[in-house]
Amino acid sequence: MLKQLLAIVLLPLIAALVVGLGGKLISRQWAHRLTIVGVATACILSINLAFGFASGQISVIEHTLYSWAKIGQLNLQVGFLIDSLTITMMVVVTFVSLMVHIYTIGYMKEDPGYQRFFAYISLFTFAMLSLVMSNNFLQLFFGWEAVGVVSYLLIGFWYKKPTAIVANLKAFLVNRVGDLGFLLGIAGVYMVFGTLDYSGVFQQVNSGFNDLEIVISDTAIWSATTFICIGLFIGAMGKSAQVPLHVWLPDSMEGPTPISALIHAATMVTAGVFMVARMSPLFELSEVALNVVLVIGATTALFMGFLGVIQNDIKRVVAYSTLSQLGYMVVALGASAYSVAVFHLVTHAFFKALLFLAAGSVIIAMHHEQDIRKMGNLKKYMPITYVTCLLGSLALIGTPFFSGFYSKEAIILAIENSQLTAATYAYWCVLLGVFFTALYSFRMFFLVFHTQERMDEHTRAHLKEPSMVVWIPLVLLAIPSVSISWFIAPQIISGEFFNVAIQVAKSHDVLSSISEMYQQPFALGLHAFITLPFWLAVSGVIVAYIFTVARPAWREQLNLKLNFINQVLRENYYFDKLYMNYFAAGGVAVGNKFWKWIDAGVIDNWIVNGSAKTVASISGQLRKIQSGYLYHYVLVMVVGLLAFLGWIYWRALHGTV
Amino acid sequence: MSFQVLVFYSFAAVLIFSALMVVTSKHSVKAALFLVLSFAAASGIWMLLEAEFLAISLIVVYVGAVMVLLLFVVMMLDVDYAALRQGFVSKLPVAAIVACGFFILLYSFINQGVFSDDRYQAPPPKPADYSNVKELGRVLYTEYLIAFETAAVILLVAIIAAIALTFRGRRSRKSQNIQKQLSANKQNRLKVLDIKPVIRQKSDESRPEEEHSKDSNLDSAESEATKSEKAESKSTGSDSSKGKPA
Amino acid sequence: MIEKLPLLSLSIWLPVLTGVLMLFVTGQKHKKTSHWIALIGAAATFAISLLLLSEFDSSSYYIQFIEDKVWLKSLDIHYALGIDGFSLPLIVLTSLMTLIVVISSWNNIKFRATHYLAGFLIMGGLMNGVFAATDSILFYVFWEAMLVPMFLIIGIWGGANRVYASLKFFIYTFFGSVFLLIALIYLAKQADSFDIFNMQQMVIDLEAQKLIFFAFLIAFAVKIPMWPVHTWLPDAHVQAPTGGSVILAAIMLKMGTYGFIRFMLPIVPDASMAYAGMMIVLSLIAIAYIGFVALAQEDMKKLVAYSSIAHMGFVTLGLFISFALLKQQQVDAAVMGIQGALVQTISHGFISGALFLCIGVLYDRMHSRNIADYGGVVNTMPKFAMFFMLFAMANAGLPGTSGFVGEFFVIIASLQVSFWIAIIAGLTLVLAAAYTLWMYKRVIFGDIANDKVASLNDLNGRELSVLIILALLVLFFGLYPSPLLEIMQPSVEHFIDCNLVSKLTPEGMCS
Amino acid sequence: MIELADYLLLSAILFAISVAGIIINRKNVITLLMCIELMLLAVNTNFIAFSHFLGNTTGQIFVFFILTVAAAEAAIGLAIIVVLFRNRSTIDVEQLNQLKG
Repeated sequence: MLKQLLAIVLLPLIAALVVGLGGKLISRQWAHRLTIVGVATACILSINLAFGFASGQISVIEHTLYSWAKIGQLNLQVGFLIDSLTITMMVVVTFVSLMVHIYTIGYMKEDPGYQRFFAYISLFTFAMLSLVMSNNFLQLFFGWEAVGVVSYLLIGFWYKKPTAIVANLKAFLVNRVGDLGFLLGIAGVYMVFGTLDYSGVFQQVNSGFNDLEIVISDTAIWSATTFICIGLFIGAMGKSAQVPLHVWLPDSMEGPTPISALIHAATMVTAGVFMVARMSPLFELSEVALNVVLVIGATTALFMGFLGVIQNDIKRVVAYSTLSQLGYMVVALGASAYSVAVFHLVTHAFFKALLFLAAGSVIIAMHHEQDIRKMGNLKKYMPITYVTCLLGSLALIGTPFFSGFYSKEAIILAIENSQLTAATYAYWCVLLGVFFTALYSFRMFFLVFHTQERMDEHTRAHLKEPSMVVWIPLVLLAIPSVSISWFIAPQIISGEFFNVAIQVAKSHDVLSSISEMYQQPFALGLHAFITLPFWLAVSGVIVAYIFTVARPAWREQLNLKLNFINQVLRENYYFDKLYMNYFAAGGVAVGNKFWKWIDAGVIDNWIVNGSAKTVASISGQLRKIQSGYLYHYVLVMVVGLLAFLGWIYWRALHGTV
Repeated sequence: MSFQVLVFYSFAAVLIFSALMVVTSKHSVKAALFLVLSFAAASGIWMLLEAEFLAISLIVVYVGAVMVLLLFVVMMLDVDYAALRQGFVSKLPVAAIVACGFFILLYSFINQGVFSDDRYQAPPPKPADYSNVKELGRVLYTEYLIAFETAAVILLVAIIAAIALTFRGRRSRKSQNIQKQLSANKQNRLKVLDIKPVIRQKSDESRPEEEHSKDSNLDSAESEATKSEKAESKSTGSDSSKGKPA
Repeated sequence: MIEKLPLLSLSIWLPVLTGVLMLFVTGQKHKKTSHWIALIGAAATFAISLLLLSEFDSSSYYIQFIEDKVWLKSLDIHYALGIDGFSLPLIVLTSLMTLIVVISSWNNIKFRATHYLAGFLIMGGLMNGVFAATDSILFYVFWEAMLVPMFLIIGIWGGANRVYASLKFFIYTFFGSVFLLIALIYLAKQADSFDIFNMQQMVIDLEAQKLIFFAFLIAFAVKIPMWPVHTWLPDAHVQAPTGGSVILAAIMLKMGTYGFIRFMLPIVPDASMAYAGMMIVLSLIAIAYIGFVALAQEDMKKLVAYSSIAHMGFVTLGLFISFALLKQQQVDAAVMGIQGALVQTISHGFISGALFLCIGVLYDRMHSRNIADYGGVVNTMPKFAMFFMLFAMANAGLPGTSGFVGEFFVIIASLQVSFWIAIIAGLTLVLAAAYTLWMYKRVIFGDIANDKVASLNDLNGRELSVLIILALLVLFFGLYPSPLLEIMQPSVEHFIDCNLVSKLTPEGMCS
Repeated sequence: MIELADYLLLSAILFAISVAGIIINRKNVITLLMCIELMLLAVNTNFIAFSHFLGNTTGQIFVFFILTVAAAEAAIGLAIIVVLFRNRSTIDVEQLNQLKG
């Protein structure tokens, strides 16, 4: 078993190292052969393991590899914890990664950095696997940062593109802000539980422990568990791009499309969701933290959905859709429906990867043109992409019987049942979000595949379905996008599948009432036709249809009417401006002032060189005494002698000698 | 008033007078001669104090050697001594004040009675066969032997130093005169000749030729000048024929 | 056989003598010879340090490899050497970095290369002496002597403003050392011995402790350097030649830490406890304030120099946070703080050394340290870009690199004391990433900025080998810091049990 | 009889005169040298007077050495003056201020 696990983790790493360090020794063919073999093996082994879990043969595997460091009682180890949650992630990660590997062969065909790209995505797979398979916080943090680094490298893959290298820096830094919270959360875990192993922590959670108090200020004294949860969640906000740390995700679209699918849709950005689900025992302890999670998630879900409506870059539409869907997952976490969050994570991974890859396919066909205003009527040229993209979009908006429907419905139902303070707000957000999801998805869909052709002649002449390596992953992803829920929904919602990995407090149990419904997925699908979310989605599609296909002119008019809102949305609620102009530029300016005024000005100029200058000026004055004239010296000497004698005499007179 | 008192006061008077003359006389030769006088008077007083050997050596060493040397120097140097007396009058008050200050201070010390007669009785006169030289020699060659030898070495050093300082070497010696080298400047190395152009009446044919010749003149002068400068600065080694203006 | 050799003396005097020998082998004709002598000398020293490492008994806190000869009988000053878990890693680090510097400056120095290398060998030996000396005067002699080669290296082979920088470096550090000497003499009079370990086991009243504390502080804080006595470092780094910067950052700064651990904390623990708050605040200023300052730098070396100051802030924070933790009876966390500080010390040696080497690689080719002169270097130097990325990430404290370990421990330990200390220390996560990666972006990424960049050559074999060694070390200690921690663990525990106890009364002291 | 104080007074007068001489003859190096000789003379007189009244020859020994050193000093001083004059064509102290700080 250990060998299997090691193989899953290390094969992608080895492939990445060989391809990455091999340089020109590894040909293009061997680059993708090696990495694909590595990832495919990992994928097959993961699926094999997953069957073990599904059949109930295996429940938990915990294995320690080596001791990273040992300080006093604290033993920091590197090891694996494999349970149903982990294996779900492993399957998703390796499967999507495999698809992306295959797809990349076609997408990056002409890129000079072909080998490097394969090395990176293989390395990413390793990092992501080590994140999800970790059995302790330290390794989790390692994976957490490692995926961040690979993401950084991949966003800046085209390093000659100025926007790309700004975007990757931004992504890394914003993630680092989240990681700061994450690290403090880990420090809190150590403080309260004295260990960083999951098992040790959860054991204490179950058997009782001393909650400490953390003094933020005189008036704000937090319970340590709340502190830990919020700290960890800030980390999740960074990685899963929740408001207000979401700004990096849209910009990350500067990277090649395959990694947008792999990292910025299916896997890395869901690490936050995974992590919170993993920490469910801790989060259950803190109602405050859950409320925070709920509010952040709901806000992200709705407001990022708004932004999706006005984007014109095909990838950005999908990116904002991802943000919004991540918001949905986080809402589910906040409502203590962790398994639902993971459920949505899984379905989302498939259909969003599908959408991204479809978008990539369109981009290849359009010769790297990403503006949807310059597309139109592509269904004529690219039937496979058209169909798969339609399936993905339908899954995304929650059309009954599609995989996305079951997960999204579960989220809405869960939040409806939630008793938390912020639940009402969250409920309305996610409900409205459904409408906007449908609106932006189909706005893009119609603009790209329907309506009249707006591309130039040259592009039109070359429009065709890309090669097989590109569309096979689309098809392979379309299958789970449609159907995965039919197989896994009942087990997940009933809590059977995750019963070991996820713990929910009795009072927060929002799923038991709906698990009944989920036992018959087909009936649930039929039932959906009379529910509000369905009709909201339908109205979204209709509105999209009116504004894009039926009456395109209305769009212009509406834009004019809602100029202000439009402006705010185009500026991403001014987040970017705030961060760039105040935090980034402000930081540099503050640094500059510190340097010029305090370091160079006060310390160096006044104190250091100042003392030297003072000595120099004093001696400059003193040296004027040194006239060089003999008789001056003589006079001084004589007068001095006189004074000295006088002093002795005076002392003698006063009898002190 | 015994004979000794008379001798003392007369010698003292001479001493003070000659000392004053040393200080105030206009000419250094005069001052030196009065210095000789004051040494002689002092030697008399030392005799009174029964320091015969020192009194004699004062005469021999100072009057005989040092003062002669001094006179030599004073006379050898062609100095305008009058010019050196500038500020004589203006400094007089300062000098008087300082001198009076010293005197008053020392006087009040001495007049404390510490050195009065009842404390320091004058010793009885030494017998006639007493030899001050023997006495001194005994101490000098036993207790102060090392100091004495050192003094001898100091004198030797002084002799050598004086010679070394003043000796200019043989005339025929070719030595490097560093000071001359350092004080050399551009002007005395390089003479820029201001060659005036020959101005003739304007004539169209001759003009260009004229200009040309002028230019070449200047050019050659300049290039020669730089050449010579280079040659000079390269120091003596380089052959001089190149450097000289043709 | 090996046990009988005076290994410590060898590790000190072998490089010194080699260096002195090289001073006689001069001239262009012998350039090759002298280079080889330097390489052999440095390699032999490194081998000796490895021998020390293998012979060292890491399960005990005792001073090992003791050598003790009377040096100045009338003053009872000994030539006494010995190492424990604190000094051993530093000696190995010193020997390694000296070797690396010798390799890396193989061809770069044109002017009196022999003397340059000799300077490094002599300095390496003297620095080993600093870490090995157990007699305080011997320590002081090495401490001061080592300034001289560095002063010369900066002053002779430095950049345009080298004289100013070398003087500033010398006067700054020398100013501090004078106070050290006074304190040592006072302590020696009290303890009636110049032996450091006797000084550590001595009752001193609080007033005296405070005075000694400040004397030590001035001496060691300048070396570390702590804010606000740090301004010599950027100047020295900017002007120093590559090798000088490497040694300066990798080893010389560590001597400040070592001084804290060897002298200040154990000898005057009560004063240290009393001023722990102040020291923590200074460390936090170093971390946050200097982080911002680094952000504004336009000169690569200056940027890395400032980042060194910020990273050394973690060392002092880790050391002094342990006092606050001991007050709260959290011994484990205190151990963690000190271990974090020590790991940071070692790892910063690798990382900053490597960064300066990287900048040196660029400087050799472009003769500029200005960030603005670069851009798109990755296009012409992809291998270099890879290594530079690794070290930049390590500098930003990426988990999996050694830069992370120390910071992680220190931040975790500091949260036990106060939320605010932890969050300000944690700011480095953002700031270090910001300044390092922003520099990386401007230098490495982008399209080729100018013709000079276009004509760059990628790393040659020599540079590659040096960077590979450092990269492996950075990764090794990031992925598996346990060996390093194990060497130091007994010493740290002994340190907390015996050295940090109150020295106001004789009770509680270990004999 | 002549007391010790008388001798001392005499040398005090001599000393004061020579001090005054140094101050007023501030430009002429040769006169300065002569004033110094006078000063030494005053001091020597003191020594000898004490030696006489205390009955101890040590004072005379001192004078002996002082004389030796003074002779050496005079020789070298004069040599310096000669060299000085040779180089600067003057012995005016006012122009000898090269050591001005």
